[in-house]
Amino acid sequence: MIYTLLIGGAAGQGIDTTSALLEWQLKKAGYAVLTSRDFMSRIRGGHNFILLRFGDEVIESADMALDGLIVLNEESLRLHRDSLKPDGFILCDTDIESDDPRTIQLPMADMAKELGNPRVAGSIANGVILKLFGLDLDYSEVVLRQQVKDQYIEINQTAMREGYDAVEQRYDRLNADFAGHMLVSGNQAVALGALAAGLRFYSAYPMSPSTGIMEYLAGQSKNCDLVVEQAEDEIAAINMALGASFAGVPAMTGTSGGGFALMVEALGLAGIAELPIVIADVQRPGPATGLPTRTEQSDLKFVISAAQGEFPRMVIALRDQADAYEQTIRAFKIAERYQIPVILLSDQYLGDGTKSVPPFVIPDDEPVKTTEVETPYLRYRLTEDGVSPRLHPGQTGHLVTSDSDEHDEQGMITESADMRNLMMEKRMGKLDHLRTELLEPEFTGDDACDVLLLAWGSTAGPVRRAVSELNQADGSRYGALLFGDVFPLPVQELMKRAPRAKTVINVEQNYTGQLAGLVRESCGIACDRSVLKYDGRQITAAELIQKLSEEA
Amino acid sequence: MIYTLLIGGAAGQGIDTTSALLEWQLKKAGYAVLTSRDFMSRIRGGHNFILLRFGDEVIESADMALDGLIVLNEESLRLHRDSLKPDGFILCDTDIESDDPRTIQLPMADMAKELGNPRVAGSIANGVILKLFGLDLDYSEVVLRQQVKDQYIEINQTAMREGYDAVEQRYDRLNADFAGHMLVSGNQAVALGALAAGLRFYSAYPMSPSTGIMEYLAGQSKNCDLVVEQAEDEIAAINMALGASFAGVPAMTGTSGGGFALMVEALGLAGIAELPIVIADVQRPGPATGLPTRTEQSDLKFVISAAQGEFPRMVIALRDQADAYEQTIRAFKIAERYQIPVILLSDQYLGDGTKSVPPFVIPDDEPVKTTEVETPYLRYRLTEDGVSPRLHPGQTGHLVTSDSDEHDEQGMITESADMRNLMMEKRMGKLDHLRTELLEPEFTGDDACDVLLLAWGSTAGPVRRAVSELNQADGSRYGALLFGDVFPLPVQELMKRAPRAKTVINVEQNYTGQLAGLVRESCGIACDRSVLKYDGRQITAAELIQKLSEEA
Amino acid sequence: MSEQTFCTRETAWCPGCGNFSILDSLKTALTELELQPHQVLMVAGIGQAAKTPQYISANAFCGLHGRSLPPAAAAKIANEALTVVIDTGDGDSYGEGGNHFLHNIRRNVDITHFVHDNQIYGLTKGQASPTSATGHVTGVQADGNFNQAMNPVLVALAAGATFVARAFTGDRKQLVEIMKAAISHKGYALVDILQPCVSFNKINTFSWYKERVRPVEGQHDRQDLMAAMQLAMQFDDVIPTGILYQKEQPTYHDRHPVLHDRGPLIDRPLQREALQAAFDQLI
Amino acid sequence: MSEQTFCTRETAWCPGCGNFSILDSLKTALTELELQPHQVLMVAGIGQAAKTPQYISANAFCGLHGRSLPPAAAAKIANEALTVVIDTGDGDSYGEGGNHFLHNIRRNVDITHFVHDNQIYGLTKGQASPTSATGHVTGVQADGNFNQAMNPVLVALAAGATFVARAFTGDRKQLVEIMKAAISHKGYALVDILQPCVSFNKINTFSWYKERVRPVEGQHDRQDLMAAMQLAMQFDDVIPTGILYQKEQPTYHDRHPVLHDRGPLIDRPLQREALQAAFDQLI
Ligand SMILES: Cc1ncc(C[n+]2csc(CCOP(=O)(O)OP(=O)(O)O)c2C)c(N)n1
Ligand SMILES: Cc1ncc(C[n+]2csc(CCOP(=O)(O)OP(=O)(O)O)c2C)c(N)n1
Ligand code: SF4
Ligand code: SF4
Ligand SMILES: [Mg+2]
Ligand SMILES: [Mg+2]
Repeated sequence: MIYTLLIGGAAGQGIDTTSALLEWQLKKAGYAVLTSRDFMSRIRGGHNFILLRFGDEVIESADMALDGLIVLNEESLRLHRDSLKPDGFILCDTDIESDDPRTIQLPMADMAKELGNPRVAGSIANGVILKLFGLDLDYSEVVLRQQVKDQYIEINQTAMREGYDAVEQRYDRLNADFAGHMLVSGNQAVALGALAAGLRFYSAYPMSPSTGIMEYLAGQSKNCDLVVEQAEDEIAAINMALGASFAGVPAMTGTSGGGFALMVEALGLAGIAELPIVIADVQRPGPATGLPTRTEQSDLKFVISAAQGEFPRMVIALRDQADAYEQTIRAFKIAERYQIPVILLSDQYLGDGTKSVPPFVIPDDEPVKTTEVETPYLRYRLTEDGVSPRLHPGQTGHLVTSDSDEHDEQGMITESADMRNLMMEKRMGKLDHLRTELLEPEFTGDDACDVLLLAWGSTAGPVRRAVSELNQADGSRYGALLFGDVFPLPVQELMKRAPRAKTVINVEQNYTGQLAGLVRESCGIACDRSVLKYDGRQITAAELIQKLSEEA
Repeated sequence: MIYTLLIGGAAGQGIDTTSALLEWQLKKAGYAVLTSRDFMSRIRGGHNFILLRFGDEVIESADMALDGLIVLNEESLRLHRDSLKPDGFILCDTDIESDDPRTIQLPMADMAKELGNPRVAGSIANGVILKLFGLDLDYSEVVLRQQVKDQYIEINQTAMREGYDAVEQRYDRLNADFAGHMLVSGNQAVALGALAAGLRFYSAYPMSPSTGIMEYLAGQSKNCDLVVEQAEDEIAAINMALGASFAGVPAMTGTSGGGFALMVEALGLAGIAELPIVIADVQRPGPATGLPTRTEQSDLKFVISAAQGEFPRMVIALRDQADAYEQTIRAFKIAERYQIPVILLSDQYLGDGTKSVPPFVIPDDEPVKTTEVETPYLRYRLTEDGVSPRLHPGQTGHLVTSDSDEHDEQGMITESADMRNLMMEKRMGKLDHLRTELLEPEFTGDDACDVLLLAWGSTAGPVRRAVSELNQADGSRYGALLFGDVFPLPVQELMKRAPRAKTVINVEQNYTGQLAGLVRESCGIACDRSVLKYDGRQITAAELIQKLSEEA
Repeated sequence: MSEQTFCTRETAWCPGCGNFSILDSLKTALTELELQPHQVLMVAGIGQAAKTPQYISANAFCGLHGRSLPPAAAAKIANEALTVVIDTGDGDSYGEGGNHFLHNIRRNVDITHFVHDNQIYGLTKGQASPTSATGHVTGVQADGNFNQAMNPVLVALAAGATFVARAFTGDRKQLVEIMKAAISHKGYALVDILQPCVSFNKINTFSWYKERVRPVEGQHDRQDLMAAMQLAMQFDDVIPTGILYQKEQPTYHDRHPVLHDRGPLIDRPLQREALQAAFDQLI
Repeated sequence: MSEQTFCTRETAWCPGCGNFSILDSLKTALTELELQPHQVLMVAGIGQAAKTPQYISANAFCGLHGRSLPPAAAAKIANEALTVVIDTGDGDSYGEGGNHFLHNIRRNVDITHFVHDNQIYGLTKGQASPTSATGHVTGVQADGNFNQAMNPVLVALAAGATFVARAFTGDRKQLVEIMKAAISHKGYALVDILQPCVSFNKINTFSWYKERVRPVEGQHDRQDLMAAMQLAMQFDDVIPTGILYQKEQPTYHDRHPVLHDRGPLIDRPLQREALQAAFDQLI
């Protein structure tokens, strides 16, 4: 059983805090939680909303069939009323006009004012919701302690209690066992993965929807011994990260597509200088500024081909918050092992959205530093697997030389055609080894499926959910391959399953079907149809099911 | 009949002037001429050379079987001696040691010193060459007038005469009729095409091997009424060009891959703001600084996928100097007609190399400016073909608004999902119309070929030549498709011919076979083999023939 | 005040933001300069301030974050008949766009640059900007900003700007006068406008500025660079506002043989003869 | 001169180039500071000057054109035990890299920046650089450079640099002394070195500089910012050289709680407890 709420209002009305308080109480009460954030690119006014789902089972997808609508202004009511289930409820202040019989109106603003602080109206609503869903106020204090300043805890608690007392329970209290889970956003998960991988230097320039990574890391800077540097621009951000990496510390940068565009030249520097680096691209709809606070998956082709010349790189698309943590750790390992740039593709839906996931575990193994080398030390020694022993400057008596020009084994500029060939083959050869440790896409659904869906990154959840619903609903047999590693593209599963399916359909949040293109280029398989969405809003399982039936 | 000379020496020894004087005299004497330039990234010292071919037939490819070797230092002799044909000659100063019986040694340095200027030694060599090949000194004056300052004409003429008198004719004077041709480099051809298309604003940042375009245009600035602006960086270069384009003048920028990397974000701005712009990427080997003065074709995938988000663009690869002129004009027309960015892919081989081509013709049609529009004027009016009437600010009473955010028809920022969809479909829909005017690749060779080669850009010449030689040589039947338009990729010829061939082989100057990838993605055709070269030196017909037979 | 030729549109700014006063002053300044909307091109990058061109009835080019100056200068080069005015943020102008700031001063194209200097990144929700004070705590500068604040007015003077002013949103009369002078100045004109951000900058508030700003009008010799620098350096208990420096110097158009006295570039026809001559040189 | 700890390699510079004198002085300065090659990290962008790190026996990072400062600052942050020295060109530092110049001054990381200022783009064969004089004719500036020349030393002072010097390749003794002082300075130190380019700059030649440079040593108070600015502004018949300004100010490391007095970042182990605590906060 999953319940779905929508909290809507203008920017600046505090829907973020309202949602955070609720999410946390629900999670502490044992529910699985999933949220997604639909924000406008403005600070005050306009219309924002948060979709909050909770229940006693793992939640894979957003959904627009609402059980409850909590509206802080009339526009929210107008825009979302049609999404409310027939037996749903609307919670709003008495000063919002609503002729809908499903409306629960309370003078929350006045109540808050009377309590002495108009900003606690959200906590009154919070109390109402808890009561409606049969919960108690057990976690209110601990959650408030997390979210608000000490002096405001008491008044908020009182406000919650007032809301709680104002209504009667309507929904069943479910028996859910997710209390031990973590509630974490995609951006936090990436940040935590980086910390677990030993991150010491993060440089970035603010850019929605990636700033959350930098903000979370900045908060951990002192405790976790890392430097978080806001650079003057994205060019500086990545070049700083590369300087730190060269000097010997695990380094990372993060941005969105527009910032990534400015990092392209330095990506090639990482390529030729063989510097490990992890780069997170939290995607939003382009081109250019586009829809800066919304979601899309349209940077795939861009990041796999970015920069002049050719060099090995790896691109991993993050499928959910748990995957984000694991894959970020893996990204650092691969970057270090192969001395290459690794790009993480996230997006606004995943980055800003929170989900309850099993608690993260810190890996045991710590990076080992090379100190013993053959002499003379050659930074770019030609080795069998293309990986040369990497020393850090100043850490031994050896000199470490690197250059963005083509160079010889020592790192000295060369114009020799032979050396050029050797170095190209050394670098590109690393991909062969990397290919052996690619992770095949996750398969979900019916092994003997007629329809095989292909998806990547954050659409994984909605697709997984859609496949399971479809397979339950009618006789048709659906399956899906959910790609995490996207470049180099692992194709074994695909080559095994695609020929057995009647129809292969790519499901992507972009206009051109970028994964489908990559699949065809990589192994010749052409998708028969595609479900594409590019309006900046995340596809839901329900929407996908509808589109699949529509076009069938 | 084609003769091949190589002029080699250290940077700063004047091989460039020596070659220019010779090229021009040969061209004026009626010969077809082709040169390619092999330079190191330094100003003095090291080893540079120019390969100069001339003859009585069209010359498609460089070639390393040398008739003559003109060496200004010992290193050049050492490096290139093995390429000399058995009956070839070496021309050098007496102070260069050579035990090769084919050597013609003259005390050119001393002779020049005696004439009063050590720098005219090259002109002595020039005279020698002319005599050896049975030419006269008829064009020496007019060519000197072009290439050197007035006060040096006479002494150089005297020097030429001294060289001329010092040797006897060895080779036949051919009867060639290319005197009416133009001798032009790829960079000049692009510049001239831009001027013919009405270019008014060119902004760029110096970067080899693209700087020649800017330099040529700067020289024409006053006469041809255009502004050439050296920007503070490539980001400024393209953003300036976009500002000029928005204001209403044909605008262009040019760079190499590393500079293009910095232009990526603004490429997307051109995409969403629907601004016409032409961008030349004169490719060199990457990644990063790579081999900055050499040649490669490794930016194809990069430029077709550059920038976050999705928007229409066109990419045209230039096949030779004549094509460069024509396609640059076409690029401006298409950019203007569809209000999109058009990217020209050239490379160092083509950009720096000169070729004699039929004289360029200035097109008759001049761009027509829109002034009549429906009111209210909507810059992004939704039209059937996706192209909206474009007014220029200040040219009418209407206001012109553009924004890099998603916008409505008027150009005002929107966050509406519906408007977003409409605008995406409007922009991307332009590609459908553009596809109807794509130019299919040129086919060369035997219509019933067993082996079909695929090539693009400046390898066209060598491939054309190789195919014709192969078809003459043995019984095998070769054909080749030489792509100019590469994105969107025209596939009709390919789909027609590839299935009929036994073997499809891509010939590319890169490591990964980028065209092959694009072909497979576009139409499912997989190449059976590939000939790839990535050492920074242009492939020659002879080399290609050898590689084809080797691997067969 | 005279009737306005320029109208404003609905904004997405926060109530109480200093941007409103700038928008209003801009409208007044343009109207009083007797410009028509179609003669004016407003240019910006991306940010809260950078939305200004969307909110006033004129031509508008809102490009990329940090990239307001290059298209503005080029548009003026392409069509000198346009009055080109940039309204954009401090992050946009001095952070992401710092290199264009340095070099467009050197170009001295006749454009006007109004920087809404709220000493913060507004649109991205409150990170330090180049002008944020050392120690300023934000979400990203969790332990306080470690960098020294940039003094943009001083840098502009050192880089050779020919018109440099500092203004404050709280003094509209002065702001309008400075705006008019800046737009009328021949060459690149910078006006750094102290602008309270009520949502994210709790340090440099309206009253913080109000207590400190002191107009320099009258007492100060605008042609004295050293004096201007000394005034520029003051940014503590006292913050002098006004036109700190102004100098007549050849503009880009004055120096450029293709542009000087030959009318707008946009009106020039194809020079067929010159082009044919260029071809002929290669035959 | 003492025996050199640092050796130089074969170069690709033109005979007679001012770069040789810089390379030589650098070697001497590093040796006299008693540094060992493995303790020194040389950083550059791309250009003729930027090849310097390739030519001296030390650690070297030659990155991208214009991007010498960001990796240099970050390398120092990652490992404060390294002595980080940048040798690169004027185009690299002030043109393509102008924004990093402005902002690394604000950062004040303890690195040293030697700019080989030949007032030209050498490696790309002679286009105007930001410091080229107005009117300078080149292949691209066919009708003369229209831009005003940038005065990097003045801009650095205005941007808040804590060590600013001007030197000349023709005065090696002074150059070595300035280099040693710059490397020893705690914080970002800029030395703009006037360097003749014999191949492409026929205006600012050795003798052009020679006639003009005047060492300021002794008479000048290095802590007087206004005086420094006045000296910096002189760039005509007389060009004052020497350390124009020096100020003790907290460096990035001094201000940063993670770096200050806690040893090199590179030596820190994974903070497992702190990380587990961060996890626990989310449960
Ligand atoms: C390349 C790029 N990087 C980052 C961003 C995100 N971004 C948008 S506005 C902004 C800062 C705005 O600050 P400022 O220029 O001071 O304007 P304000 O919002 O304060 O008026 C940033 C970092 C972007 N749009 N593009
Ligand atoms: C992104 C990028 N743009 C342009 C270039 C080409 N480039 C290489 S060096 C250089 C200028 C060098 O001038 P400067 O920094 O003054 O050094 P110098 O050669 O004079 O010592 C340029 C423009 C490049 N390598 N990368
Ligand atoms: S965030 Fe600040 S600058 Fe932006 S509109 Fe609100 S108050 Fe103004
Ligand atoms: S081009 Fe100029 S700067 Fe470069 S090495 Fe030669 S003389 Fe020196
Ligand atoms: Mg701001
Ligand atoms: Mg230079």
